[in-house]
Amino acid sequence: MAQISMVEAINLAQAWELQNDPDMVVLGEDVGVNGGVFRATSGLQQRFGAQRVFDTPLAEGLIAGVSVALAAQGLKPVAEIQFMGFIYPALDQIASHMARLRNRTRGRITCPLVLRMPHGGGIHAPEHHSESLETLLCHHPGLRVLCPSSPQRAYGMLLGAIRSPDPVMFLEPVRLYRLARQEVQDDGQALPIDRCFRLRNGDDVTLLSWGAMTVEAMKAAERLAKENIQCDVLDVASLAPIDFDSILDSVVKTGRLVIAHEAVRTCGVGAEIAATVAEHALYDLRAPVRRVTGYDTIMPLYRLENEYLPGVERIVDAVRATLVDG
Amino acid sequence: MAQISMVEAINLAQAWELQNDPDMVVLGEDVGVNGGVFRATSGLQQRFGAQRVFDTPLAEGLIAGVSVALAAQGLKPVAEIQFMGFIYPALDQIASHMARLRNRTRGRITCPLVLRMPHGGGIHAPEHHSESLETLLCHHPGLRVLCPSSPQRAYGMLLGAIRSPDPVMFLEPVRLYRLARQEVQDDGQALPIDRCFRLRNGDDVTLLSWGAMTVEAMKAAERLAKENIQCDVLDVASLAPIDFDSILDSVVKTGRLVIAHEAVRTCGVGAEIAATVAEHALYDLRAPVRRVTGYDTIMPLYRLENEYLPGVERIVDAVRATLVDG
Amino acid sequence: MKGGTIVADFSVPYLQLLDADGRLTGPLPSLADNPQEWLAMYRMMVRTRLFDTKAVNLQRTGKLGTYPPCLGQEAVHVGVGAALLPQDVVFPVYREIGTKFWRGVTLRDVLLYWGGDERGTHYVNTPQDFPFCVPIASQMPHAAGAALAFKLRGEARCALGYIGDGGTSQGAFYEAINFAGARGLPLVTVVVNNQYAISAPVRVQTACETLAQKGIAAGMRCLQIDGNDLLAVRVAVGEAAERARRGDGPTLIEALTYRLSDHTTSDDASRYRDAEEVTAARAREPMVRMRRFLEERKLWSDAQEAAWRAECSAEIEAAVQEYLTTPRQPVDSMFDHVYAELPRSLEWQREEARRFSGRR
Amino acid sequence: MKGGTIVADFSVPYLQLLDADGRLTGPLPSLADNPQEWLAMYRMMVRTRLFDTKAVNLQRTGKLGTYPPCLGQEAVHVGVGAALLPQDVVFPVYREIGTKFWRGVTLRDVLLYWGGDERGTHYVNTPQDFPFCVPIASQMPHAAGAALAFKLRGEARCALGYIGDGGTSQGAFYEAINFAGARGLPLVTVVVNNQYAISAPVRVQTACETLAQKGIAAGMRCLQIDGNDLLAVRVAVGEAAERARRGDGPTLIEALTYRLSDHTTSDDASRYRDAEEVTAARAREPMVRMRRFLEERKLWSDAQEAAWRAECSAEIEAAVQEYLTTPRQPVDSMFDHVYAELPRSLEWQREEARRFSGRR
Ligand SMILES: Cc1ncc(C[n+]2csc(CCOP(=O)(O)OP(=O)(O)O)c2C)c(N)n1
Ligand SMILES: Cc1ncc(C[n+]2csc(CCOP(=O)(O)OP(=O)(O)O)c2C)c(N)n1
Ligand SMILES: [Mg+2]
Ligand SMILES: [Mg+2]
Repeated sequence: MAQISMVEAINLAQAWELQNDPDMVVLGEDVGVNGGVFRATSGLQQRFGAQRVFDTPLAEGLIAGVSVALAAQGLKPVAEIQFMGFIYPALDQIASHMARLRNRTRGRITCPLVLRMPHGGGIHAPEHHSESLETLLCHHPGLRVLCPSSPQRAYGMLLGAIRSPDPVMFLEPVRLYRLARQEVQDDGQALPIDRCFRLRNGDDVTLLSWGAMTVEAMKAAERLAKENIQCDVLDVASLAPIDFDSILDSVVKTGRLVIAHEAVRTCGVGAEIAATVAEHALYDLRAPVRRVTGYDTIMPLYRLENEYLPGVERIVDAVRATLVDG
Repeated sequence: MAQISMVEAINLAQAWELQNDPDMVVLGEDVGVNGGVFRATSGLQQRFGAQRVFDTPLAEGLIAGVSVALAAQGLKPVAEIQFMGFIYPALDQIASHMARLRNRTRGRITCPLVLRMPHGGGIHAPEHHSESLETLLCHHPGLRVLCPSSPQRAYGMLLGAIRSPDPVMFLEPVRLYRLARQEVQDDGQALPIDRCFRLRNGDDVTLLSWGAMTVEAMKAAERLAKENIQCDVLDVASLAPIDFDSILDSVVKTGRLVIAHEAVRTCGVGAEIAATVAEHALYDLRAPVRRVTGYDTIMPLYRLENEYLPGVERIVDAVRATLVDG
Repeated sequence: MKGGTIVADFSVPYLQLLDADGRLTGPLPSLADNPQEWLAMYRMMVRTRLFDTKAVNLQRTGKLGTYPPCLGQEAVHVGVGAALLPQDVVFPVYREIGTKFWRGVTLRDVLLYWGGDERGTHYVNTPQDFPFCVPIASQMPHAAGAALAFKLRGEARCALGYIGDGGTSQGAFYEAINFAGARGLPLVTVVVNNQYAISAPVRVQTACETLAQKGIAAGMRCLQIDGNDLLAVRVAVGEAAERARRGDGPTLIEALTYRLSDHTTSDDASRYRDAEEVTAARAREPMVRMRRFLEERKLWSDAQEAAWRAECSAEIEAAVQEYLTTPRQPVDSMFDHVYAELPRSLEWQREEARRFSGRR
Repeated sequence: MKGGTIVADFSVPYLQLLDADGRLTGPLPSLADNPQEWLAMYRMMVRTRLFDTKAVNLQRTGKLGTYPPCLGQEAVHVGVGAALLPQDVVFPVYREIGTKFWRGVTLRDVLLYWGGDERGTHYVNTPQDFPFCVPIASQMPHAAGAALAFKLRGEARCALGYIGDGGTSQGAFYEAINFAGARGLPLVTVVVNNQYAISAPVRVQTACETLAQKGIAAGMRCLQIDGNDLLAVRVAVGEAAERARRGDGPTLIEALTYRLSDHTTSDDASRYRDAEEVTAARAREPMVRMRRFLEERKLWSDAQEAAWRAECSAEIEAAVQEYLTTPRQPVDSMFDHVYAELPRSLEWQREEARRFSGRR
C-alpha cells in the first residue's frame, strides 16, 4: 500500500470507477489533457480516452446542466467545478434540477451524479478561490453534500458518492490536497456517505468540524489534551443530510460542543448543528454551544487570509471557554 | 389616508422616490407597460417615462449585473426579480459583486441598489414560484436582506432600502400582497432597516417570524392568548444583519423561543437565530428553542402546499411544547 | 473599416410551404408529402386546441391552477411531434402540449401537473421525455446533455430543445447551443418566437432581425420558418432531426408564430398589446390554413370535423373527470422522492407532517 | 432546404494594418496616423512587458501570489488604452495591465492586488474603472450596465468590456452583448482570443470559425482583427469607441493574439501544448513588429530602447520596493468595508478578530 496524498486518492477513486463502471464519465474545465488544475484527474483521459474524460467549455451552468441530462440518460457523470467560488453559475441547475428532478417526476427521472469541487482557503489563492459555500448546497433538500478530510476518506467517500443514487456535491479541501500522505488501499471499497467519523475520543467536549478545519481541530485537541481536556473530535464529513445521531450521542456524553468551520458564520452549517443540538439535547448541554467560524465578512485577499480562517488558537480558546462557562 | 394593500404600498414608495430622487431607475421583467406581474410597478412607466422605468430582457443575471454597474455609476437601481425562485441566475452577480464591490475596492466603488422580489408561497402558484430562499442571501455578508410584513412596513422599509448605502435584497411575501389593507401615510418617511418590529407584547414565549408567517404567528398568538399564554411576537423584518439585541431582550424576558419560517429548515435563518440565542442566552432559556419551518423537502406543487407551509396549528403546538418542556 | 477583408459569411434561410390561405408556395418536399400524416397532425391540432380551451375554462372556474395556453402555436408543437421518433427525447418549456400529446402523454397527466400534482409528470408512453420546465432556458443544457449521451453511445437519436423568444436572452440558452455546436451534437433547437415574453415584445429582448441567427454564434446551421405552417415545421424539424440522428450535427430553427392567448391565465394581455395586432395575427393562425389545404384535397369535410371534435370533447371530458376525481397524494409523498431512501433526519419531519396533515 | 429564401445576411470583416514583419498592409487610417502616439504606445508595451517579467520573477521567489502574465498580448491591452478617453470606463478581466497602466493605475497597485492586498484596487487616476474580475464573464454585464448609465444620462462616453476566448462560453457574456445590442448601448467588447482558456484550446469552446460572429447573435456590428498589430487595435477600438460615444451603438471586436506565457504562475503550459506552436506564435508577437515599424521611420533606435528599458526598470524596481515595504492592512480592515457602517452584530466579531490577530 502506497502513501498517497488526498488529491492522488481522489484520482485513484475516479480511475477505479472508470475502470469498473462503463457508464461513468468525467467532465469539466481542464480535466482532460491537463488533468485538472490540481491534477485530480491527471492521466485519466490518457487511460480512458476522450470519450469518457473530456473538457467542457468554460461554463459551470452548462457543466451542471449537461450532467443532469447525462445522469437522466443513465450515464454517471463525475464533473469538476474548478473552484467552489465558481459554483454560482451552476446553482440554478443544482437547485432547480439536480435536487428536484427525482421529486418532480415522482422518481421517473433521477439524477445520480457527482459534482466535485475544491473547497476552502489556506493556499494563498486569488480572490474567489478560497470559498466555503456548503450552506448554499446544504439548504437544498435532495442533494447530498460531502467533505472528506483525509486521503482515505476522500477515496472511500468519493466511491460512495459515485455509487449513490442521489446527486452528490463533493467538497475537496484544497488545503488538504497535498498536506499529508496516508496509506490508502486501492480496493474499490466505498465508505458510507451518511456518517460522521470519530477522529479522537474524549469525554470533556465534543469538537465538530469538517474539511481542512479537522486538521486545526485535531491540533487543538492535542494541545488541550496536554491540559487534560479531552475532546471528542468528530469529522462531520456528511454535511447533508447530517448524521445527528452520532453528534447527539457525543454531546450527551460530553455536555459541551464546539463547532469549527471556515464558512461565514451566519447561516453556516454550524448554525444548523448548534440549533439542532440545542433543540434535542438542551438539558444535556452544560455550556452554550460555541461556533468558531469565518467572520461575517468577505474572505480577504491572501495577506490577511490567516486572520480570517479559524485556527488552533481560536478553537482552543472556544473549548476552554466552554469549560469555564458550564 | 387611504387603506392600501402591500403591493400598493410598494408601488407608492417607488413612486415617491422616483419623484424625489432623479437618479433612481426601475428595471426588470415586465415592470414597464405591464406594471409587473403583481402590479408593484403599475403606472410608474407612464408617470416617469421609459427612461426611468423599463423592461429588461429575460435574464436575471443580466438584471443584477447591470444594476451593479448602474449603482457604481451613481444611479439608484431598484430592480425586480419576478419571483424569488428565479434568483439563481442572479446569484453570481449578487454574491461575487453586489456583496463585495465595496470591500473589494476598499470603498472606492459601492453598490447601493435594491433587488425586489416576491417571496414565499400560499397562492397556489406553479412550480418555483413559492420559494423562500433568504438563507442564500443572508449567508453573504455585504448584503442587507429585508422582508416586510405589512403595507406600512413595506412602504417605510422600501424607502429605507432605496436610501441605504448598501445593496438591499427586498423580499415581498406574495401571500401578503393583497391580503390586508392598512392606512399608510404616503409621506416619504423611511423606516429603519436594521430593526425587529414588535407586533404583540407578551411575557411567556417569544415568537419570531417574518413575511407571511407573521400572520400565522399573530393568529397563533391570539389563539394562545385565550389559553392565557402570552406571546411576545416579533417580526424579524431585517434578516441580515439581524437585530439580535431586540431578540435577546425578548428571550431574556420570556425564557422561551419559537421561530416560524417558510423556508427549508436546514440552514434556514431560524437556525442562525436559534444558535445565536442559545449561545448568548443559554442560561435564560427555560426550554429548547423550537423551529416551525418548511420541511427539508421540495416545496410541493400546490395541492399539498398547505401541508408544507407552517401554519397556526404547528406554531401553537410548538409554543405549547415549549411551555411543557421547561 | 479600411483595410478590411471578409473572413466569414453567413445567411439565414426562411421556409414556408403553406401560406395563410392554405395554398402551397412551391413543391412539397417528400418529407411532408404524406396525406395520412397530414390528417393525423391536423387532428392533433384540433384535439390540442379543444383541450387548451377546456383547460382555460377549468382554471376560470377554480378547478385548475395557473395554466399557460398554447392557442395559435399548435402547428409548431404538433409539427415537432410528428417530426420526431419515439427514441428521440423532448425538452419542453411549459406550453408544448401538442408535442406531448403526440408522444403519448395523457390529457390527465397535463391536467394533474397544472392542477398542482407531481404525478402529472408520469409519461408512461415516453418515459425519457422531460417534464415541463419552469425556470426559463434551464432545459436547454439538458437537451444538449442528452444529445451528448446519444453521441457518446453512438445512438441514432436526437434531443429536441424548446425555447421561447424571451428564453433566448438567458445565458443558459447560449451555453447549451454553443456546446452542441462545439461537439457537433444531435440537438434540434426550436425557438418558438410567439412575439412576446409575457408583456415584453421581441424588440425588448434583442436587436436581432431574426432569432435564427443566434445559431451563428454557436457555429451551427440555422433557419427561420413560418411556425404557423404545419408542413414547414414538419419538414424543417424532420430534416434537422434526420441530420442530427445521422451525425451531421445540430440545427437551430426559429419558428415564427403568435401567442393568441394571454401569457397564462394569470395574465391580461390587453394591458400591453392592441386588439388590432391580435386580430391581424389571428388571420395567420395555423389551423384554418391546414384545414383548407386538406379540404381542397378532399381529405377532410365539415362532417369529419364535427365528428372529430365530438370525439375529442368526449375524451377531454372523460380526462377531466378522471383528473377531478384523482385523490390528492398523501402527505408522505412530500418525503418519498427527495432522496432514493428517506434519510434518518427526515423521519421525524415526516412524523410531524403526518401529525398535522389536514389540521391547519 | 427546399422553398427557402434568405432573410438575413452577415459577414465578419478582418483588419490588419501592420504585418508580422512590421510592414503596413495598406494605407494608414488617420486614427492611427500619429507618430507621437506610436511612440507612447510602444513605450507602454515595453514598460508592460518589463513589469510582467518582473512580476513573474517576484512570484517565483515567493514575493507575489499567483499572477497571470500578459506576455504576447501587450498590443491589445495598450492599443485599447490609447483608443479610450479618460471618461470612458474599462471593465477588465485580470490580464490587461497594459490598459490599466495607460490609464494611470500604478505599478504598485497591481503588485498589491496580486500580492493579496485589496488596496491594490485604488486607481486614483481612473476612479471609475473596475478592478480585475476573477469570475469569468461576470464583468460583461457591468460593462453593459455602465454603457446604459451613459446612455440614460446622455453622456458621450463608452464602456469597454474585455472577455477571453474561454469567457465567450459563459452565459453572462451573451446576456450582456445581447442587451447592449437591444438597447444600442455605447459598449465596445474586446474578445481577447489568445487561443487558450488555461489548457483548453478555442475548439473546445466553440465550433465558430470566428469569435467575432458572436456579435451577430447580439445584433451588433462585429469584426476580427490582428490583435498583435498595435495599429489595428488602435484603429478598430478607436472607431468603435467613437461610434459608441456618438450614439451609433455597440461593436464587438475579436482580437487574435496568443498567450506566450503559462496561464498563470500556477500553470504549466507545456502539459498541453507543443513547443513548436509556441515558437511559431512567438514569430507573430506584437512588440518586434512595432519596433521595426518605428525604427524604419527613424523614430526609435537601439539607444532609445536601452534608455527606455533602463528607465522602466528603475521605475519598476522602485514600485517593487514600495510594494514590499507596504505594511499589511490591520485586521480591522476586514470589517471596514463590508457595509457602509459596521452593523452591531459585527462588532463582537471584530473584537474577536482583534483578539486573535497575530496569534495563530
Ligand atoms: C428564470 C425565469 N425567470 C422568469 C420567469 C417568469 N416567466 C415565466 S414565462 C416568462 C416569459 C417567457 O417568454 P418566452 O420565453 O418568450 O416564452 P413564452 O411564454 O412566450 O412561450 C417569464 C418571464 C421564469 N419562469 N423563469
Ligand atoms: C466562473 C469561473 N470559472 C472558472 C474560473 C477559473 N479560470 C480562471 S481563468 C480561466 C480561463 C479563462 O480563459 P479565457 O477567458 O480565454 O481568458 P485567458 O485566461 O486566456 O486570458 C478559468 C477557467 C474562473 N475564474 N471563473
Ligand atoms: Mg414568447
Ligand atoms: Mg484565452
